[in-house]
Amino acid sequence: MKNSPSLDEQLEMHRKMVVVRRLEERLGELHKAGKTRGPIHRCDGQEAVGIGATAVLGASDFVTSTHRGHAHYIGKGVDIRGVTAEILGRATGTCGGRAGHMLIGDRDKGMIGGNAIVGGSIPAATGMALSIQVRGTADVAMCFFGDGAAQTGICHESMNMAGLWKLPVVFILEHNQFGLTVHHTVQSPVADLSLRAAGYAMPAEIVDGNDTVAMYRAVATAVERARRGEGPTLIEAKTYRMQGFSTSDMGGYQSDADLADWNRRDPIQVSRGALADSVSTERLDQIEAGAVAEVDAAVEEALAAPLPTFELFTRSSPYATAPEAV
Amino acid sequence: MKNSPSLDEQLEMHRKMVVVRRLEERLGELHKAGKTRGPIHRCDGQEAVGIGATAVLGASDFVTSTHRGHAHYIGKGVDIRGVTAEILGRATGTCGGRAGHMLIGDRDKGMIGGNAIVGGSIPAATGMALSIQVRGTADVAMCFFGDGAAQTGICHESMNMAGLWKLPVVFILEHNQFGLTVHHTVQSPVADLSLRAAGYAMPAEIVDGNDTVAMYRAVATAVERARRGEGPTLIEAKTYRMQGFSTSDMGGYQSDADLADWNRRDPIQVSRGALADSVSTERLDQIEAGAVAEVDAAVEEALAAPLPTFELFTRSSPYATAPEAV
Amino acid sequence: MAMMRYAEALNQALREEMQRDPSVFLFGEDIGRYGGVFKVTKGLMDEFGESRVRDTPISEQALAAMAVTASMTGTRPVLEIMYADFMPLVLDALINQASIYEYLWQNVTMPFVLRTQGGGGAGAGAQHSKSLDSLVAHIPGIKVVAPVTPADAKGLLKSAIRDSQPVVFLEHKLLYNLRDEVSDDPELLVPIGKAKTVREGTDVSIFATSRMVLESQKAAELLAQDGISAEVIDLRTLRPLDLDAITASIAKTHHAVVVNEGWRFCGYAAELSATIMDFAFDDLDAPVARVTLPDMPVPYAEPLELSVLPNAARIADAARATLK
Amino acid sequence: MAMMRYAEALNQALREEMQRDPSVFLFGEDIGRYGGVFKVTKGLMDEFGESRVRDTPISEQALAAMAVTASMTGTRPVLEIMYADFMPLVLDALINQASIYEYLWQNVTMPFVLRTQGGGGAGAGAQHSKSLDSLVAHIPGIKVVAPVTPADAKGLLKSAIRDSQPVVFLEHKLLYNLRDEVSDDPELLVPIGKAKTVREGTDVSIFATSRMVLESQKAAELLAQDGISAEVIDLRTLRPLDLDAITASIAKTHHAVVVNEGWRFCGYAAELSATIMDFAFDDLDAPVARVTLPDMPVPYAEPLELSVLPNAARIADAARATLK
Ligand SMILES: Cc1ncc(C[n+]2csc(CCOP(=O)(O)OP(=O)(O)O)c2C)c(N)n1
Ligand SMILES: Cc1ncc(C[n+]2csc(CCOP(=O)(O)OP(=O)(O)O)c2C)c(N)n1
Ligand SMILES: [Mg+2]
Ligand SMILES: [Mg+2]
Repeated sequence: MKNSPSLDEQLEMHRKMVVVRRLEERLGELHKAGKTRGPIHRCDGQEAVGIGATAVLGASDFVTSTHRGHAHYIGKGVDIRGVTAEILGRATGTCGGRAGHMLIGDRDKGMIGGNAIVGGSIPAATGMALSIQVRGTADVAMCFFGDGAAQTGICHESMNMAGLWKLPVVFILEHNQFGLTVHHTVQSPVADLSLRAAGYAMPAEIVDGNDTVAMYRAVATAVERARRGEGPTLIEAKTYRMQGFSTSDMGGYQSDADLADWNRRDPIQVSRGALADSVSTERLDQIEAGAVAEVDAAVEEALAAPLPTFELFTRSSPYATAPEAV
Repeated sequence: MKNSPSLDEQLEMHRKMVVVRRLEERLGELHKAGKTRGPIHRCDGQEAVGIGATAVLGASDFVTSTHRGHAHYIGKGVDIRGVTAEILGRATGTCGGRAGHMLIGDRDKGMIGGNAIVGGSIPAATGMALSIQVRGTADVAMCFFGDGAAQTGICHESMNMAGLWKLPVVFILEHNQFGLTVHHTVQSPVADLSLRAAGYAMPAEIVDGNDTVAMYRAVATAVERARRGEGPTLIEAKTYRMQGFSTSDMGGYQSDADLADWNRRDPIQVSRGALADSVSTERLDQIEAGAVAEVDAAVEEALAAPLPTFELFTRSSPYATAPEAV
Repeated sequence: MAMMRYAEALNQALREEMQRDPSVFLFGEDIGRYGGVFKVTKGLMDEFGESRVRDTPISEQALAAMAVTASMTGTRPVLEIMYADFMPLVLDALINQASIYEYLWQNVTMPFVLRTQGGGGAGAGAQHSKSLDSLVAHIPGIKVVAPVTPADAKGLLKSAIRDSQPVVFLEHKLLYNLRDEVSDDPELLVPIGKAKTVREGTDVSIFATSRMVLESQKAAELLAQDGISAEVIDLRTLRPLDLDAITASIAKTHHAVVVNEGWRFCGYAAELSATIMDFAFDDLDAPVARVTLPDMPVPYAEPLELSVLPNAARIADAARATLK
Repeated sequence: MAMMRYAEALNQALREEMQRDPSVFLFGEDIGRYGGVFKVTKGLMDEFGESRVRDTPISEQALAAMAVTASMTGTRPVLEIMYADFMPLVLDALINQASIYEYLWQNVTMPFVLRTQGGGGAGAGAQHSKSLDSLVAHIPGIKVVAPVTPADAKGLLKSAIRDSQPVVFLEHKLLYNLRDEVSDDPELLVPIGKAKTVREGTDVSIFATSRMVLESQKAAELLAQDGISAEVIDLRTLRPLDLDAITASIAKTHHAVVVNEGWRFCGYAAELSATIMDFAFDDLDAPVARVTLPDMPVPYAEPLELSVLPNAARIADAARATLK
């Protein structure tokens, strides 16, 4: 089938999903043990969206993310050790502990970056696509955003310009049914938000967001279109958030039936099923065990790493208010 | 035909269009004579949109307008003498000369009001519709906004909420082909902006914006729907701005062919044509002459009126920064 | 009188005002079914229904603009903006809309309240920890309050809801669990524009709002150990300012420290310093000391965040410096 | 050297920088075919094409956010926001985006310029006449400049475009037609962060930016008639401030007037007053006088608007009052 991932790519996506899942689970435990700081937004159940979409990209492509970015970070190649240490506020984190889990950025990997202003990832990628177009390279920019973020004004403004200027950007709407605790039916009168793409003369596709292979195929088509100068695409990935909004969410509004339903379509199980014909169970178990061990090592390393120490800016800092002030 | 205006209503719309046209022409002359202040946004050629749409409303309905609001003000019943004096910055103006032509508001007439932040009229009417829904009356709110304003984020946010909550609001998109000097094709990749209404589960209709009767019919249907609690409607009125963006516009970007084309469809001539079978030429001439005389009198009166004088606020003013400050 | 948390006091104020006046309604993200991420609106949707307590889409810009015009047309909306960091999204509604109509049109009133919460100390990072007080306090025609006690939270929120002008109501994420006595008299209002002396002193005046009042009180304890008598004034209202309370205290102490959790440059503390310059210069024996966040983003990791937030030690140091 | 209008000087700066550096591009409403509503970008689309000079939809919020990330990824965008009154729409991009990344990520730079114009005097009404300087000057990591002469306009705009940090470039609608000598040396830059003494004096220091420098110069003339020697300092840069220039002047005159066309409360003049309190209190013989717009919307009618705008007479009065 057109744009299908190679077996190696599929296995790598599988491995990365397990990395992310393990990270989320460990963060859940660490939170319960009082070892995390601030709210943490897990993406259990949604891994295939971020991992599948980023698998298509090259090193010089750009990705912008949200408050729920762990799969996007790992998908775009940010080091799991740096990510883990950053989430745990360590000096060894990707951003030295300054940013925290919602704002991880890694310029060298093209992941710039997490964004906890809902909707913020959308103009961010659109602006990068503008830069790509002005400079005339064949790169693309990709943003992830939620069904909640789709209701922000900046989403409309960005998509209109992307469609108008045929910018090389791929919009990945990660439709996990909720914006914070509020169900999508209470946020928008239309269930399939991708129908709005027509208003920007932009093609759109609804994709099973729990299937890395489906994500890969749809995104690959969109990326090719963008690289050819034919403009943006909106991919609406239907998925479900299996955990609370964040570690401080007291829950109570997700139905058991929905949870059970989506649990049956766990993206890691879907991926295992798809690989079953080509790869032995042992090989898959081995890959998964490797992923788990990698995360566990990253967690231990981060917990043992030093906390950052504060240094006040000097007058040469961009934050100085006066050239001579300290 | 359903929701057609009565002959009296049609004549009144005709009269009001002539009032607005005469006002615009006089303002053009006064500007050339150096007797106006700041940029003035004329709506020559677009009168049928504002006059036709507001003709449907009752006194307790609300209207919000733009920087180009003269037809909306007159349509909603604001006194031409107050409007003229306000535009000319007189103490006798609707707002005592404080507001100027872009920001005229008249609470008693339900015109609140002009808004020179592009897009600002849209949430303004939506908020009034929310108030109506919370209070449970059968009023409606109506906003006018341009094809340029349709690209603002706040338009998206407002329409989504209006569709979601089925608010009693009628959105009148006054598509005059330009946002300031920029043609609509350079602002949006879609020509018919009303196709976006589907993204808010909202009905939409494209209407000949140079025909008061067509406007009246479409808006009457929308207003009835809103009063029945069935939610918002988007009316896209196709029209054309026959003058520059404002009195300071140096022009040069509107094609002669387009101007000639739209001139043939001048809304006042369209209206005359529609009335020709039922009303004598003499009667129409008489109505028009009356309208012209009314405006001319308002202009003379305003020019003779005193300029406002400034009084600094006292501590009881809402603008005081300290209860005891002067 | 009853002991209750700051969040509960706010909840009680909302409930009482909604019971009293059917034109009061609430809207905001997650405030309905869930009861608000800080639980301030808990139970209110059940009591008052889905029309008067609305969960909204994530659309701060339009929501704020809608509050303005809903308030002009017969209702008293109370809008919750989840974090003060999102205030930039509502500033057009405040600066270009709410601020102008009372002057331009005069016969309109805009009785709406915009509640939000800001501040650091919870590890929420650079986009969820800011105090942007001066952005809103800069706007003519908008009142701004920031209570620190549960009783003031209740009394000021009730005053804000009954006020005919727009009021921005600033809460603090670290205050919601603070417990204290709160009156159950539904007519007990705390007036907007009146400061409160929370500790009397003679050597130096410390002016603060919101959580910084607590740090200032701790600073006064530290200073007392050194034999320095600090007066702590909880301004409660950022705009309009209680000038009399400020000048009277400085007339007594001749030294002033102004504390604000926001940035220093063009921040709210700058206005306090300039106001004191305007109205109490001759009484000053030393320059007013500003204690604020440094001009930088709020960092995430605990040691970094704690290093930048204004606290009792830094306030006490500043007070000592003015007395040198 | 050539005589040219302020708008032409800006145009020349843009043209030269675009010729020098292909990564510089312009976008904004009506800047292309029409050449900008104040004609600053006239002829540039013809010279540099539609990719590097873009007319945009009316979408300030996204445009500003796009400037931030375009600047992170290899280009130097110059965005025009038509009126400073619309700055609230871009504040999220500045406060929650541009302000934080240099600290959080460190290995990114954000070399973008946001040009806008503000101020009153043209009868443009409450939504098109504001100076909102303090809103942007409050933001860490953003430089803010506001030149008054054509030469400084050119030199500072070129510096801004070459800077690796975000720069907000504040113009004034009443300055565009001001004519003066401008250098045609394409390497002549005016440094950001350096004030300029435009008139030497010994009795009182007047600090201003943008059009208020002209009013301050006129005020100095009025004062000279009374035998008062006023020093006028054009700060040119609002952030980072040239502290040395401020303190040196006050050390000489012992009296200060700070002028800003924006609102008073929490306005830019408050920061100047507080800064002087911080760094020059002992040199002051009288409180710093603030001359600003009153805290109210800018009215439309000429006599009203002229009554509220700060002008030479009010500045001179304030200077005299400090010398009483
Ligand atoms: C502008 C803004 N408004 C509100 C919030 C608070 N908030 C954080 S995440 C969130 C829900 C976002 O929903 P969605 O976009 O669907 O992302 P999801 O959490 O489902 O991944 C909200 C309301 C915010 N961070 N930014
Ligand atoms: C937020 C904002 N951005 C830009 C402007 C400047 N401006 C005033 S009118 C206008 C064009 C509006 O176009 P449209 O909505 O189509 O209205 P029209 O002028 O055609 O009636 C622009 C860009 C503004 N007033 N407000
Ligand atoms: Mg979601
Ligand atoms: Mg238009």
